[in-house]
Amino acid sequence: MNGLAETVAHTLAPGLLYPTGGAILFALGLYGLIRRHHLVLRILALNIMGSGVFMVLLGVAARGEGAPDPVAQALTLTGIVVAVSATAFALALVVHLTRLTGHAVMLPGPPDDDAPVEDISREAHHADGGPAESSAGEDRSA
Amino acid sequence: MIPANAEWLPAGSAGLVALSLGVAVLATAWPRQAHRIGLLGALAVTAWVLGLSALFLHAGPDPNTAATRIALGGWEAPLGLMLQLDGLSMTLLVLTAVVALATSLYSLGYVHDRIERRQFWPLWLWLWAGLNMLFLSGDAFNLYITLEVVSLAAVALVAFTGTAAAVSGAVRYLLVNILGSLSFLMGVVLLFGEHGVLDLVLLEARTEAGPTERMAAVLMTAGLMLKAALFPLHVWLAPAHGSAPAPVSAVLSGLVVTGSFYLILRLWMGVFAPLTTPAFGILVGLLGVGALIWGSLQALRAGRLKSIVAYSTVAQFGYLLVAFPLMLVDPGAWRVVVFFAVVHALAKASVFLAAGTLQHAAGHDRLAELGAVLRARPRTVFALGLAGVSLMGLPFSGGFIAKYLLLEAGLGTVLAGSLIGVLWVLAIAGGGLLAAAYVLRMVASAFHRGRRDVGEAVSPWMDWVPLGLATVAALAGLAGTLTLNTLALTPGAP
Amino acid sequence: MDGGWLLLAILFSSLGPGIAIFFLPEHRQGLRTALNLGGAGTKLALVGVLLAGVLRGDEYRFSLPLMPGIDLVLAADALSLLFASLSAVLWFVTTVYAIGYLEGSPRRSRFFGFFSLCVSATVGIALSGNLITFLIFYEILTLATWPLVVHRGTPAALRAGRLYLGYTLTSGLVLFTAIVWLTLLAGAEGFTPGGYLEGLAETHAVTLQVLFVLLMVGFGVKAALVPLHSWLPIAMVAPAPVSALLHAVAVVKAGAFGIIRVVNDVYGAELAIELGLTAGLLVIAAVTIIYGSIQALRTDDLKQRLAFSTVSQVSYIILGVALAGPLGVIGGLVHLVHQGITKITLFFCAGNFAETLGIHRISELDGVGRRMPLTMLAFTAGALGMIGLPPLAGFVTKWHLGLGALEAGMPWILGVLVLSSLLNAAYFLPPVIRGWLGERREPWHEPLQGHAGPTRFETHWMLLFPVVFTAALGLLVGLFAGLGLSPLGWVSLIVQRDYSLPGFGL
Amino acid sequence: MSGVLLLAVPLVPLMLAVFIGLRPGRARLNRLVPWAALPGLALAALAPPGLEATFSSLLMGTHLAVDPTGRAFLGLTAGLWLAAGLFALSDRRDDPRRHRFYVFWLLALAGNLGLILAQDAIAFYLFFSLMSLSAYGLVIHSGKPEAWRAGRIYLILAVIGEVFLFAGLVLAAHAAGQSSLAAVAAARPEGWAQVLLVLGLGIKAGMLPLHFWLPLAHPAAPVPASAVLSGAMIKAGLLGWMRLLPIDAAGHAALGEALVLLGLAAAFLGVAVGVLQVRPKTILAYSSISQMGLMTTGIGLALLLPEARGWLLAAVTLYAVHHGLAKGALFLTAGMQRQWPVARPARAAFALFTLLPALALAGLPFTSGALAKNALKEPLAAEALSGWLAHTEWLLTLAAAGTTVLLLRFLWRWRADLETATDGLDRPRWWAWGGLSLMALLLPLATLLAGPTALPLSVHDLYGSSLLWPVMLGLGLALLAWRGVRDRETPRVPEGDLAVLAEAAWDSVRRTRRRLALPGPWPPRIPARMRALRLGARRRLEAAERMLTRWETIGLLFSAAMLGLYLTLLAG
Repeated sequence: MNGLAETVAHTLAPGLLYPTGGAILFALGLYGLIRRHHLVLRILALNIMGSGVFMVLLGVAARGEGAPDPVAQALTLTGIVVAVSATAFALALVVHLTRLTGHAVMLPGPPDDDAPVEDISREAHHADGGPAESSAGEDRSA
Repeated sequence: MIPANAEWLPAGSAGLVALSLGVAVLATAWPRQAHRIGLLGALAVTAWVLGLSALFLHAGPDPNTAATRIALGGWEAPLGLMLQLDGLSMTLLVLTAVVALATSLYSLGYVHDRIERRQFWPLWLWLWAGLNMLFLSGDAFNLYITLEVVSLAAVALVAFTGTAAAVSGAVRYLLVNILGSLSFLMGVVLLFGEHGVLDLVLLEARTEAGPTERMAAVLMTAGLMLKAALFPLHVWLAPAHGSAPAPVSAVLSGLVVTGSFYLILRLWMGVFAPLTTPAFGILVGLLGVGALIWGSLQALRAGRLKSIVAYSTVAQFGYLLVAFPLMLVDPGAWRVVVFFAVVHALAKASVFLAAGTLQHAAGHDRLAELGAVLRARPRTVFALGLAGVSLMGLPFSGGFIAKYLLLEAGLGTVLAGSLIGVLWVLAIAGGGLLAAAYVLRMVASAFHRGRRDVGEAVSPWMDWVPLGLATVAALAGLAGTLTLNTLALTPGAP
Repeated sequence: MDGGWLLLAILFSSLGPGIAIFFLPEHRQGLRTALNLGGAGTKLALVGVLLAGVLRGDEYRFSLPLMPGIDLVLAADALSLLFASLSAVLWFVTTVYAIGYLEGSPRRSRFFGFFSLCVSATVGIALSGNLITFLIFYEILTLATWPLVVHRGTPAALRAGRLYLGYTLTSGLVLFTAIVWLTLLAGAEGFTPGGYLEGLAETHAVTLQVLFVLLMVGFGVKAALVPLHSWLPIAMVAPAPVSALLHAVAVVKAGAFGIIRVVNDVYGAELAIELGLTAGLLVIAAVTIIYGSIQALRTDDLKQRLAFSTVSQVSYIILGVALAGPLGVIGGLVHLVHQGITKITLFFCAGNFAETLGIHRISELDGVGRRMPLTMLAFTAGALGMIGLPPLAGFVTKWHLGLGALEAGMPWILGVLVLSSLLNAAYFLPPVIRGWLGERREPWHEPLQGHAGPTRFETHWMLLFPVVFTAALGLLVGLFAGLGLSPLGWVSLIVQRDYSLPGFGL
Repeated sequence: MSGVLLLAVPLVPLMLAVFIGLRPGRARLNRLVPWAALPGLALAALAPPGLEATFSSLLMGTHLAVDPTGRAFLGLTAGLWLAAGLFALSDRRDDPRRHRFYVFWLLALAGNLGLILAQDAIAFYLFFSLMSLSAYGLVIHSGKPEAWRAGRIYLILAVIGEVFLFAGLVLAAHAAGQSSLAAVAAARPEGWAQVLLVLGLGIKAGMLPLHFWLPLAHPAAPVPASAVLSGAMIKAGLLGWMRLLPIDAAGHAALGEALVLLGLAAAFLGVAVGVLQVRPKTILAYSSISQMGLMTTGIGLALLLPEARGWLLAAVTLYAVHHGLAKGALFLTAGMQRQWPVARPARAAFALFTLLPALALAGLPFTSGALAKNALKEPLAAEALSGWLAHTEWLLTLAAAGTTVLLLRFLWRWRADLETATDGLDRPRWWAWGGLSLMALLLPLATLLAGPTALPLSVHDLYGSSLLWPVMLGLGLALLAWRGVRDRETPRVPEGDLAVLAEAAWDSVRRTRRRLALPGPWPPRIPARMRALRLGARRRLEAAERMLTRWETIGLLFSAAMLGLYLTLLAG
């Protein structure tokens, strides 16, 4: 009885609670990332993982008595910034993809071998065509 | 007693970071002139790196005088951000400079549409800057940040063409990357929680084989394996390369992946060294063998030039994994591993550039229909072949020397009495054959009798740069001693 | 590295032109020819200088560190000069022949580029001073010959090339492993007459045996030892000059030379015998000799027959080396040269027949002697030389091999020689007889290729001169074998040095 | 100087051969062909005793010399070739392929002369093979099927002979430690070396049972060619024996006995088969076999009776010379069938020239045959031979009877299609022929006058009852046969008796070879089944890769990797 109470209390202590929670979030996020096909959901899942990581970090910051460790909190902030930018970028890509394909799902990889490939360097090769032409001429003669 | 010029090293490395970041920022701020800025910047950075390496070597031969640690903004560890320059990072910086310079020159010819230039150069310069920082940064969190910078830039470049395939590939790459980074970060956090420091050197001093370290090691390694496209977590590689512009693929396979592997290597040489167990080595080695076989088989299957090259990357990284157990037996072997990575990066970059030229000329890179162009472009095919020789590990190329050293290490373990060593030896020796098979697959149709068609005109840059880089890769064999000596200037490493 | 520059110069005298030719546009024919002949001539001259120097007793050595403790070493000893001068001379001839042969055909820049590369590799093999250097050039040779084998670009050629690469690369890997292993054991020693492994004899006997087997497998593929020979007859799809080069100078000889090096200068005859390695080699060589001859007897295709005869003849070299006694080794080494000269003559002739009259099979040779007397004369000289009739080169070999066999107390080898000579006669005399005494009813359907058109001679002079030259050479080296500078004289010199006892030539 | 003289003998014909080969159609060159043998003849006649020269740079050191035996053989060979050459010149006058014939002729001549001068194994082997191989060209010259057949068998046997000789020489030279013939003989080749040498040279010498190429080659070859083939070339084997076998003070009983046995067998079997033949030249060929048998016996005796070896060898040499000249003349006779003159004196000469060599072979007194036979039998009277060998002398005598019968048979068949010369007489032929025939009388004189020291013969050796009665016996037998046996147009024993068996073997070999013919040199394509398999593998690999690419798999693998790493880290 007493032991149980102690265990619970100890468990609820931030030093251990946050890490455990974080780990759970991380796992959940991973699961979501795998199971969900809609890309936005996947990005969300990644964010959940991220928050799991940060939760652990905060737990670390709050470790021990006294004021929480400023370094850890600084790190958390930086991390969040990075995560946000990454998310934004990802969402942008997804939007683009949705425009192209009509739904926010990845094409199956690997690229099948007879899919046509646009090559950005194809159009307007006259840009520096002068030498190119000459070299081509030489090639043709060869 | 520190030699006079050693004093310049801190300034030098800090300056390198500043310079490369500066160029990137400038190009971003002034996209109209991005390509000119990029070219000048590329030359400047390369020159800087070479100068730095000269200083560095001159500061040797004592690793501790050469290797340098710089506290940015005067904040010492554990609080401050540490840059550290040692043999390992120096080598990779030089490698980056060479490959990146070649890629930049190539891009001059490859990316010539005005709009695209504006988008391409800033991203590319950011990627390069990120890589420089990655190799220089000395603490775990910085590593995470730089990793992110690199991956985001890389993803953007992969998506560059804006086609469905490209974007989809980019998204896959991005998700994988973020997953990797997050699990890396989780590891970092655990370490920080355990020891309250992030600086690698300090961590190295403090870690011992505890459960937290183990958990951290697992998370970070797995994350990095994902980013380094190590078998069986390589699946994002081919799609990403499939549709990325040629220079981007070159950098992706040549440098970005190598960067992640560099991290794995550095971590396991330093921080996690106490954790290593024979079983671990064997597992990684087995993964390596798997990578060799699977990658090669896929390369033999794939029908598109760039996919073949991408899968060959997967296969070649198998060697690096196979080298792990060897390092457990003979710690000195890590230098061989790095040398191999360097040579591979050079060769692989030139192969991708050559492939890009062919793709440009033909308008596609389906091997089955590439014959006519291959026949008409002997120079490019020659570059392909020359780099291919290096990949096969045949003389007279850097690949041969690297292969030789690997094999030597492998046989060393066998003679030292490890049975599994035989497997490593077989893998190292046999990998070359598979490589030969898919390289042959790429160039063979150039020798068929048949129609010749130079296809689209290409700029002389795209014509000559691959050949040049391939030659460098082939002659890297001569730089073997130099590289190994440079690597020897890594304090703490065996 | 005193005098090392000379070795480098010899190497680059063909490498330089080769690389230059690669980037030469197809139509710059004059320049290409100039580069080719210039390179070949320079190499000849330089090798001559080297020869004189070595006769004077000068030391030539060049070394370049590759990896810690492992150098790229070029050195010139009598043995390497034997091979070097052979390839220099034959390269010159083959270049002339190839220029004539390929006149007006496409992709010549590529061809001559790899051609020169191939010869540079061969000379590198000849001059290499330790196993690793040897391996490096050996592999380069493999790569440089592949484009030549597939030059025709036909599916058949491509298949042949694939087979060739398959065999050679695999063997190369075996060799690679063996050499790394050996270097781990004994260090990166240079070739030393009498070998440098005695120290390991008692501690690592078994390892040394295993290594020897691996090395032999590695070299055996190129030397076309049964059962590793299958690529050779199939590589016949290559153009005639290439086959000539493959069979007479470059590839096959590289393998044989490797075996010589290993037996003489790495293991050393004494150790090899002590470990019972030569016995096995002898048996394999003997089997190869007979097998090759029988196969040659079974085919009617001229080039294929020549190919199988190569399979059989090259093993004479290995037989001699494996006999590991002065006379036997003399026989083996001298055959390195003799087989080269004779076989290259035969392939040139086959090429001439094919080019000029479109003859590929022996059954079509009837009466060709009246249309192309000089070529047929050369072919006869080559064939009789291969059978081993005096005064042609082949006889000198056979004589010494026979004596060597008896000297080594193995009369059964003599039996092998007898049988092989019978078979040689059985497959080399019919073409000769058909050529001279056969009657051709219908007129020759004249040149397939435009360039062998009506000329003052029976065919294009660039095709004729090499044939006559090598045939004469084959006669002279046999007829004047007694001279000090003849291959025999030179080889006796080598053997006297190696075996420190008078190599008495009978 | 002496070097030049000696080298000139084989080189002159070689050079001429080269010139004719390069510039066919030069009539002037052709006229020189017979005279290419002249240096040899001159050397035989005028060479100072002990003329020799060594060329250290040729081959592995070459040694040429003229020794007494060599001198005799040289004289015979050169003279015969000269005469036959003259004959050939007119015989081949309107042969479109005569240049080819002359080239082979000269090559064979060079070889034949050279091997007599050669004093070291390699040079001997060189000239020996030069002769044998070029003779092939003479045998098949006519280009008729039978010629090709004869040529094939000749060549096969010749090559086998070469190879045996090579092996024997190598063995002997190894035993001797050097390669000069004298040293080899002194080293007394034993065992294998001996067997190989006897066989290798025996093939050339028409020794039983390797004789069967003769009766095929002779009728097939043109007349002059068969003359030198039978007169000079087959003597090369004999000379080889005399030079290489252990014929020294110790003697060699076993070998000697074997040779005597083979020799006598050949002597009688040759006759027995010969009389059953129908073609004149075939009959002559068999007579050559039987005569060579006598000489083989002589060699055997020399091995058995070391004391008398000097005498016997000289006698064998004499016999060889006698037989060479007479047989040569007889073959030319066979070529004179269309020269039966009209004028009476000419007819007399014709008859004389025809009969003289025949009678000489039969051993009629006062002919060269008489001298040779007596010389051969001389020592037998003195030395007592044991066992059946005791009858050797008698058997040798009896053989003469056989010879008589055989030659009568020859003349009989030859006479059958004798034709009158329509367009005048062909003088060069007559000169050559007549010259050779008269040798049958001149030779004994020459021998008696300038008698070789080893062979002190006197006039008594020119006659004797032991010479006469066999001839009479022979005549009697022939008479009976002529009366009794009805002649047929087909031989009762196929020409080249054993050759039939040999050919059966050869044909089976050919058939098997045709059956075993290799496919062309084209690299094999990959069988369709393999290609299908490869495609299947491709598809399966692609499917697997797609499977790996699915996110479920990625996640699974990611987690698995983590787990695996963790476990291995624990395992340590």
